[in-house]
Amino acid sequence: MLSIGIVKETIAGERRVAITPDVVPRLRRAGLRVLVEAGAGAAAWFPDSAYGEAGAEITGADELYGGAEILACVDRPRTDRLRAGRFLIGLLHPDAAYTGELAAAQVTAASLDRVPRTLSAAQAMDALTSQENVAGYRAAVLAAHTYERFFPLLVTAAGTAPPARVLVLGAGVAGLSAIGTARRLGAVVTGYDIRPEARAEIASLGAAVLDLGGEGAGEGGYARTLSEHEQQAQRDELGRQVARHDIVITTARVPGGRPPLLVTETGLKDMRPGSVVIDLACGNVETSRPEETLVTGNGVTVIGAGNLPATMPAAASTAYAHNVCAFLEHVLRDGVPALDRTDEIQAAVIITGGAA
Amino acid sequence: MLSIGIVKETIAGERRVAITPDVVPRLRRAGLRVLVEAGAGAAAWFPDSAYGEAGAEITGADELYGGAEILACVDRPRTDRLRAGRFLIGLLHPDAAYTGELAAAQVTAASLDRVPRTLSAAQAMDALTSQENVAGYRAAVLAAHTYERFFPLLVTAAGTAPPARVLVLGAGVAGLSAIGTARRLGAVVTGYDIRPEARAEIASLGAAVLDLGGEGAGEGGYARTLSEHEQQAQRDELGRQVARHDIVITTARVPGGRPPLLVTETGLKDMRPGSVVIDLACGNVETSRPEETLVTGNGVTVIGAGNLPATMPAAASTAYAHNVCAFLEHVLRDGVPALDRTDEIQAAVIITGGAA
Amino acid sequence: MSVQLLADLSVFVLSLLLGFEVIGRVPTTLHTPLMSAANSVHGIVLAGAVIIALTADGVLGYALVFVTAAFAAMNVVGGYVVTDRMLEMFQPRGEK
Amino acid sequence: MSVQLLADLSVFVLSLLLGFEVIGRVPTTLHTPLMSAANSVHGIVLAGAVIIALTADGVLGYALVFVTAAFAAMNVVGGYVVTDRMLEMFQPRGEK
Amino acid sequence: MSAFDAAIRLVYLAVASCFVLGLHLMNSPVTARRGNLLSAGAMAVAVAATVVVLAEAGVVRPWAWGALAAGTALGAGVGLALARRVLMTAMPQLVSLFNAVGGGAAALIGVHDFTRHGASLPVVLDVVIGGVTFSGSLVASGKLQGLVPGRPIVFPGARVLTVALPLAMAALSVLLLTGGGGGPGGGGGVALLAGLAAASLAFGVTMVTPIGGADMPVVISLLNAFTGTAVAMAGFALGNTVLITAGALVGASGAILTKLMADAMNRSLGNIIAGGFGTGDEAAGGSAAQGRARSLSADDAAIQLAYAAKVVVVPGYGLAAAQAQHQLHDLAELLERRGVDVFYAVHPVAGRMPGHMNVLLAEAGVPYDRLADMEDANAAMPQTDVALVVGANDVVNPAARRPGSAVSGMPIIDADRARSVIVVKRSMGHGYAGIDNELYTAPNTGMYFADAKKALSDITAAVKTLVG
Amino acid sequence: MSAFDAAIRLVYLAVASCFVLGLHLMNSPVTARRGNLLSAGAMAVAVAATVVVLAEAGVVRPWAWGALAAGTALGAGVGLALARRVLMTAMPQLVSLFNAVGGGAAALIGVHDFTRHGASLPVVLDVVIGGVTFSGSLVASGKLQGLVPGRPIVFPGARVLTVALPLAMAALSVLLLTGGGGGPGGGGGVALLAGLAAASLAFGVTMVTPIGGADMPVVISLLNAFTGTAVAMAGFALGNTVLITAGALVGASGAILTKLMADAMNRSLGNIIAGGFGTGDEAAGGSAAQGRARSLSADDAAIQLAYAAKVVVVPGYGLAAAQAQHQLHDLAELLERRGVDVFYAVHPVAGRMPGHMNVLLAEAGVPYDRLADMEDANAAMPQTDVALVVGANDVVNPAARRPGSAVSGMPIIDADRARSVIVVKRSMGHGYAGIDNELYTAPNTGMYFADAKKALSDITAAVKTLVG
Ligand SMILES: NC(=O)c1ccc[n+]([C@@H]2O[C@H](COP(=O)([O-])OP(=O)(O)OC[C@H]3O[C@@H](n4cnc5c(N)ncnc54)[C@H](OP(=O)(O)O)[C@@H]3O)[C@@H](O)[C@H]2O)c1
Ligand SMILES: NC(=O)c1ccc[n+]([C@@H]2O[C@H](COP(=O)([O-])OP(=O)(O)OC[C@H]3O[C@@H](n4cnc5c(N)ncnc54)[C@H](OP(=O)(O)O)[C@@H]3O)[C@@H](O)[C@H]2O)c1
Ligand SMILES: NC(=O)c1ccc[n+]([C@@H]2O[C@H](COP(=O)([O-])OP(=O)(O)OC[C@H]3O[C@@H](n4cnc5c(N)ncnc54)[C@H](O)[C@@H]3O)[C@@H](O)[C@H]2O)c1
Ligand SMILES: NC(=O)c1ccc[n+]([C@@H]2O[C@H](COP(=O)([O-])OP(=O)(O)OC[C@H]3O[C@@H](n4cnc5c(N)ncnc54)[C@H](O)[C@@H]3O)[C@@H](O)[C@H]2O)c1
Repeated sequence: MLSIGIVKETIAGERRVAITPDVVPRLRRAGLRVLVEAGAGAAAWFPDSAYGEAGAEITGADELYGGAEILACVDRPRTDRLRAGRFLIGLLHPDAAYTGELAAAQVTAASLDRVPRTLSAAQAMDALTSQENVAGYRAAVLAAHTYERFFPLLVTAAGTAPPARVLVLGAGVAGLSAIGTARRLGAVVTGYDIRPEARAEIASLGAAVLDLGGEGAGEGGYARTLSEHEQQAQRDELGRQVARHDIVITTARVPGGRPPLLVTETGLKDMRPGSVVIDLACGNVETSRPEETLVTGNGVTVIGAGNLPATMPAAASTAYAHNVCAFLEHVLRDGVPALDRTDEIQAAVIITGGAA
Repeated sequence: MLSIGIVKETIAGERRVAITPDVVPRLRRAGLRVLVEAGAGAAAWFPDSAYGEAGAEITGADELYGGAEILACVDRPRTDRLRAGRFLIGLLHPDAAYTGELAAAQVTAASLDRVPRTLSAAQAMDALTSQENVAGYRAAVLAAHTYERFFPLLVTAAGTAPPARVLVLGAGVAGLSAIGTARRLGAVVTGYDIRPEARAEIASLGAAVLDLGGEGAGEGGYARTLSEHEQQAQRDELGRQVARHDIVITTARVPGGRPPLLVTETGLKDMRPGSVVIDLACGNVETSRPEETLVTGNGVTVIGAGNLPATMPAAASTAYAHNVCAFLEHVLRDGVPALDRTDEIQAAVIITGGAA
Repeated sequence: MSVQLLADLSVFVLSLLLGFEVIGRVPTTLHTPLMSAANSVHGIVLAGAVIIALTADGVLGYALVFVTAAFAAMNVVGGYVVTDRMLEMFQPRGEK
Repeated sequence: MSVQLLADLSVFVLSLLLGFEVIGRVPTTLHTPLMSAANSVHGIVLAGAVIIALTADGVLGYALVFVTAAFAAMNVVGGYVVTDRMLEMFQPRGEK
Repeated sequence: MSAFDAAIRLVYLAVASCFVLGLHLMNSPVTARRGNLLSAGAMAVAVAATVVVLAEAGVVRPWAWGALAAGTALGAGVGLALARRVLMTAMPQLVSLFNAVGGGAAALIGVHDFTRHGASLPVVLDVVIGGVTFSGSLVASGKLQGLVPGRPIVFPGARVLTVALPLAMAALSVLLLTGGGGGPGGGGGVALLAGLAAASLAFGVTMVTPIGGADMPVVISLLNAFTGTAVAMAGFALGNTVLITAGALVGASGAILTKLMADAMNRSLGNIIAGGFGTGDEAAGGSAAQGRARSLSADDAAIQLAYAAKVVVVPGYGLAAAQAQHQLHDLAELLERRGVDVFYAVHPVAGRMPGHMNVLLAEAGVPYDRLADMEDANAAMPQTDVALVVGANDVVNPAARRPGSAVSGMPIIDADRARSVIVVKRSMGHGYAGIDNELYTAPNTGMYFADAKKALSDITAAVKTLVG
Repeated sequence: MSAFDAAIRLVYLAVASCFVLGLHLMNSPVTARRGNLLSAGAMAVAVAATVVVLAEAGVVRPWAWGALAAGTALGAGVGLALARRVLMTAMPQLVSLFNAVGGGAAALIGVHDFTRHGASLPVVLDVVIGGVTFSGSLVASGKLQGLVPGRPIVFPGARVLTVALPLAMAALSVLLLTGGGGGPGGGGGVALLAGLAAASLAFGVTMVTPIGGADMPVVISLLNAFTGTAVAMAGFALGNTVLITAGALVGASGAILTKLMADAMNRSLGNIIAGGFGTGDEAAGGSAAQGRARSLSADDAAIQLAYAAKVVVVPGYGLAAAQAQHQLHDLAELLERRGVDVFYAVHPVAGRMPGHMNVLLAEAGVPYDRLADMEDANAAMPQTDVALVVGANDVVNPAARRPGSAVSGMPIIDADRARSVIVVKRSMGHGYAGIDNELYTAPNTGMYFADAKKALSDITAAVKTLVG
């Protein structure tokens, strides 16, 4: 019987865990022994006791890396701890260098951020979607918390509080989720995206659609990088729009490329004191620094929020654990990974190795 | 022409300001010169420039205390700075000692927390209501931010996220506001109060009503203090209920008395790791300490939130400024306070002095 | 019972049934106009007034015709006009 | 034109009007049952079959009566029964 | 039967059909006017055809022609003048007056026929019903006009009369039909008939006098059905099918209409008539106050709203208590789709917590630009056709404008200044401040007593079916 | 007229009234059955009364009695047996068969009357209409039963016949009426009548054969109205008022019903009949695929939902696109108030973002305990009376169960396993995955093509008015 090891994350600020207690029984039904590094879930409010009750075994890091044939993690684990022949599953965001390291370590690695987005059968393993959904919700809640006024319109005896005007740039999974959540709280929400189908999707959440003309549909359901000229025009117009809003949440990404710059420093200048800008893509806003909160001279709070799922670890971990589990169920045959390069999902996800 | 001085708050953590730029023109129309202590609104995102544009004059503290016949503040100002004959308006929460001090200083003081709650004509001046409304909203947002899971139910390809179960104890202004906001975010909300009419009011927000039997309607629309025996029974039953919820927000107060103890330490023990308890009344939860956030051994975050309006200063100040303004409009005749002990509102609000 | 009477009776019964059926789910606001319209229809009694003129003689007879005709005509003319006035308020609004 | 014919004509016209009025806003699902019910009503032709028996003689006459009666009876009996069966599905449910 | 006679009969048949069609078209506000015109046209044809019959007969005396022409001209002139001049509010009594003369005419035809052919069942019924209608309708009309006191009048001996008169009428009828007074025109018969007519007239008075003004519309409708029947009897007497058809049509449709009207007022016809012979007005509605308020049906509210150009919705705590926000939004959307300009006037303290209405309306998805604050709403109120007050009480209580009440000094939404007001709440019950609200008994206010959720969804359904 | 005759006529009048009342009661599902029983009872009385007339006359030959009794017994027996045994789905063709024999009987009465009194307008009309109905209804019945091919049949020379036959019928009728064939029973007359009957029968066939099976219900209803008219003509011939009344009643109500049915199918009657003489089935609906799908009206959907015990709502992206969540919740609440068990089956990837449906349904105020996840919903599906699919496509596409399609491998909500399915969407258009959905053309699926917001509010209104 193979073992799966749940790694305790090592990167600073990463509070998620790859497997949560609720999916442990599912893994055991799939024919695996479940080993959990002590304290792996603590930061996400899953104490070791909960894993124990679910049927997992708590171990130290050495036993884990030594004994488990399959390793589940969120962020990249240290390559030096990985032994040859291991099967690693994570959100590895692989670049050439890292892939090389893993190949050198003779590890079979599956990166769930590579799941084909438009394949219906792969939706349950789509960790990007599950994490971005958390990120979008979190961004809206964070904005409500940071913004020191009301989100909803309130007519009261002590005057009328106007609703917050929220602008969401980029209406992918995270953007839509932020739109939905901000609308729930009563804000007046406008969404913007360059993919034409995203416009209908924004409207389907009851939000207003900002249409600047131009379109940028790319491949595989993703957006394409705009030309420099297009980008400049977009920034100019967005600058005017940004000043009319109290909250700006940016989520625009293009695959492989740097996130497009959408909100410039001059754009921020015209915002009201007390406004809030959250840059989920960490790159859409000129002044934003990853994982830092700055307040501009005119009182605009700019939050660089590159890893929001990690700040809502309980929800994010639960969803991610389901993705990992669905992937394993897809790959395992009688408790053993049955690698198959012809399988569309595996071909996309498995970045090194291929013979277990 | 009399002057009104807007004091910069001195108490730590108090970020509100008594008058916001938007009501400055109203005060001027009422016949007052408006003086603002430099930086008075900065912490609430109202820069001095905004006051200046609205027609107020920015001054130093000395000129302000020296020159303004009327002083508007939020929390108690230092008594030593007040001169005889001044008319002070604030949320003074007066006790005998403080009233004595003010009387000694020969200040005419109006405390807006004394506005009769059930008098229709006084609603616009009811600062308790306006601030508690902010506090309730804020408590729900704070809970959503602190709780590291989803508030709403979400059925997704990565599993179903169950809705957060929120229990609000005490359904006065703050409690109802918290209920409404938490429901907006998609939580399953239960409300509890001992005043019988509060039950219908909870239901009118679409929330479930927790009925433990017993009732405790007091005078003036407030609740009464329960007997020790009643309190014990309430605590026992609430203990059981608390364990079934993920978020508990407590707002129960009785006039003049200590806030009733509703959630005991043992009650917290049975809550899930990651649960959040917010004690608005600062006294409803056994372990809560004012303005402190503690995490219990079993992973429950307990927030003592005695002054939530101060953490949402822009909204709270705006509402409070309207209250102050409405009160002044009620009291001023041709720009001069016309004190009148037979006026129901003045009789309740004015705690010292009475001849301007 | 004469054939004529039986035929008349049939007509009467069928007309009654028609009267019952013809009133459907009338909005309350139309109750008064509808009552007024029905009121106009029984102004057909004017035809009756005409018929009795056929056999009228003597001052009393003429007087009877006069009064009957006056009554009936008032019923008919007034009835239709007043109904029409009531219905004016249901004219579709311009902008619709 | 005979008095009888005119009377019959009046009855005919009034019945036509009644037929128009009696069908209100019928739900589509009742269209077929209603059609079937109307179908049964013209089974009254059985009464006609009975009447021609009054004057029937000769084999041909009897045959005519036989066929007419058979046709008409089939229309009546089958029509009502099948309508009733269609309407069974609108029985109020027990728990309601 | 001659071809001429046949042709006339066919014309009559066509006329009768047009009457049916005309009434049919009156079922919907959209076609009602056309229906009335059709009916009027058919009426003209019928009268014209009858005049042709008269002319064709060639036996009519000039004096008869004269009497006919003069009477018709006079009646038409008076009818026209009255109908043209009458105020909207006085229409019901005018209809009642027209009904009275219609009944009178029918009775007179009976009298005429009696002088020719003696008593017959139709003649007797004609005189009795026509007589009752004539006097009863006059009294009803007078009550509404204020000539006769509107409140139920119970005069001494009324009870005796209500029993004695019908007995007398029955006895006289039997005597007449059994030939008790000799042949046609026989003196005894005339006396009997005169007695019968007198008794009928008296009965009409005793029947209507004790009924309160609020129930008058139902009574008028009933008397209208009576007239129809009297006309049908006149038709039997004269052997004229168009009179029979039209009369029966009115008799039956009038009866249905009477029932509908009584239903709409939540009264039973029996109650009204029987009540007339004893109790008075109070029976209408529950408490005295509720009685004073004008009660609306869903259909009324629907038509008022659907034909308005501008509607202001004033929500209050009752909307929250009923959790009817979704139903309200639905109704507003439907009205907007019909081109009505709908907005919501949110009072700062409506409900039980600050922003209570905002929370509700946002939940229902009401766009923020449909919300108006109190000042704007009040400024627009005089141009507002309907203020729809849903579960609000204190915040629309005009008593706030005067000192001395619990809500004095509170600014209110001036719903009472809209052209008309529809209030949806369950009863005349009080709000938070615990005081009466004179808005509810104002003349331009209609009350729809029901839980707000049910009420609003019923009104929506009514708008859909009535004005589609 | 003798008292006996008068009594019989009065009975007939009462019977006719009962027929009217019976049809009236058929307007609502709640009273329909009672209406049918009343009608049947009246029918029995009418037939019995006629038999009494026969017996009273005393001149009926024993053979005639025998033929009558035997025929009636045979017809009743066959009718009863067929009606009892027929499957629900085969009812329309049975009704058509009954209609055929009814028309045949009417025509035969015409023939009989011809042998007695010669040709008259009613007799000629009776034979013509009855003949057309007889053969036409038989063909219609055969088409539905599958005995005659259901698709439109256009045989050579059809066009010639459709012009020639009516001309021939007209010519023969004129000849008959102008006495062209000698007196009653005259040989020439008989031949003419036989020719007329033959032409009518042939015309019935040519009229119905070219019409496609989908339009048959409308055609049957039309032929039903024809039979009514034929019976009324028989009534004129026999001088029997109950035949006239009942026949005219069916003629008129059948005509209205035919119009309603055609309207409900979005066809015009003219199109169907004219189309019958040329084009075929395709005209029904837009695209070919849409044609294959069964299209529903709001009323159908309303009745299916209102009489269901358990309804599962399957929302999809179309619900969001139409922002119809409030309307959906409204409908569900209304059904629940009627005692229907309604829940929502939320597919994990319905919509365009995780939890999209949750956001929508929460906005509309759907309580969480009404939501079922996919597994629970699928487990309950076989016991579900109606699956109401609102703007969902891929998530209910049964193609996902087979490999090889774009959605293969995705778990789906098994809406197709519910007893019946109502799908609300605007067209047969594709969803996100861009593939056809066989659920839409399944036999137990009805499609309601409209924007979800409009569709749902129309269904709600229909539920209220129909079964309110
Ligand atoms: N907003 C705040 O912060 C706040 C806080 C506390 C108190 N208040 C006070 O509350 C009052 C608010 O005024 P308001 O006009 O909104 O409410 P209100 O004056 O309290 O009146 C509400 C009305 O709603 C009706 N109602 C209750 N349930 C209903 C149902 N299910 N369906 C239909 N109608 C229903 C009741 O009449 P029936 O019983 O006849 O149906 C009642 O008269 C003011 O006096 C205000 O001062 C406000
Ligand atoms: N949930 C997610 O996270 C996510 C994200 C991205 C993609 N997806 C994919 O999206 C699909 C979701 O499936 P689904 O069944 O919810 O939607 P769907 O398959 O996209 O089908 C939606 C249907 O709604 C109809 N529609 C559109 N507008 C309408 C309106 N106004 N009124 C009525 N109907 C309307 C359309 O048909 P008509 O045009 O005929 O009206 C369409 O066929 C899946 O394939 C899923 O993989 C999901
Ligand atoms: N089949 C499924 O179930 C499923 C599930 C999730 C996502 N998807 C699809 O995957 C695709 C990618 O989604 P994602 O959220 O990961 O995208 P992403 O994170 O790559 O980008 C976020 C959004 O930013 C937008 N964007 C890029 N450049 C922009 C610019 N210059 N200005 C404005 N907006 C810009 C993109 O269009 C995208 O909508 C989408 O098509 C989505 O529908 C499919
Ligand atoms: N007229 C107005 O417009 C207006 C406006 C605002 C408030 N009010 C009224 O003022 C009154 C006080 O409101 P508040 O919010 O200031 O109250 P508060 O702050 O004094 O108390 C908060 C809530 O705690 C409840 N409570 C007290 N002891 C409790 C216990 N042991 N267990 C559970 N709950 C307990 C109280 O009933 C109250 O609802 C209410 O009646 C309110 O309706 C009126």
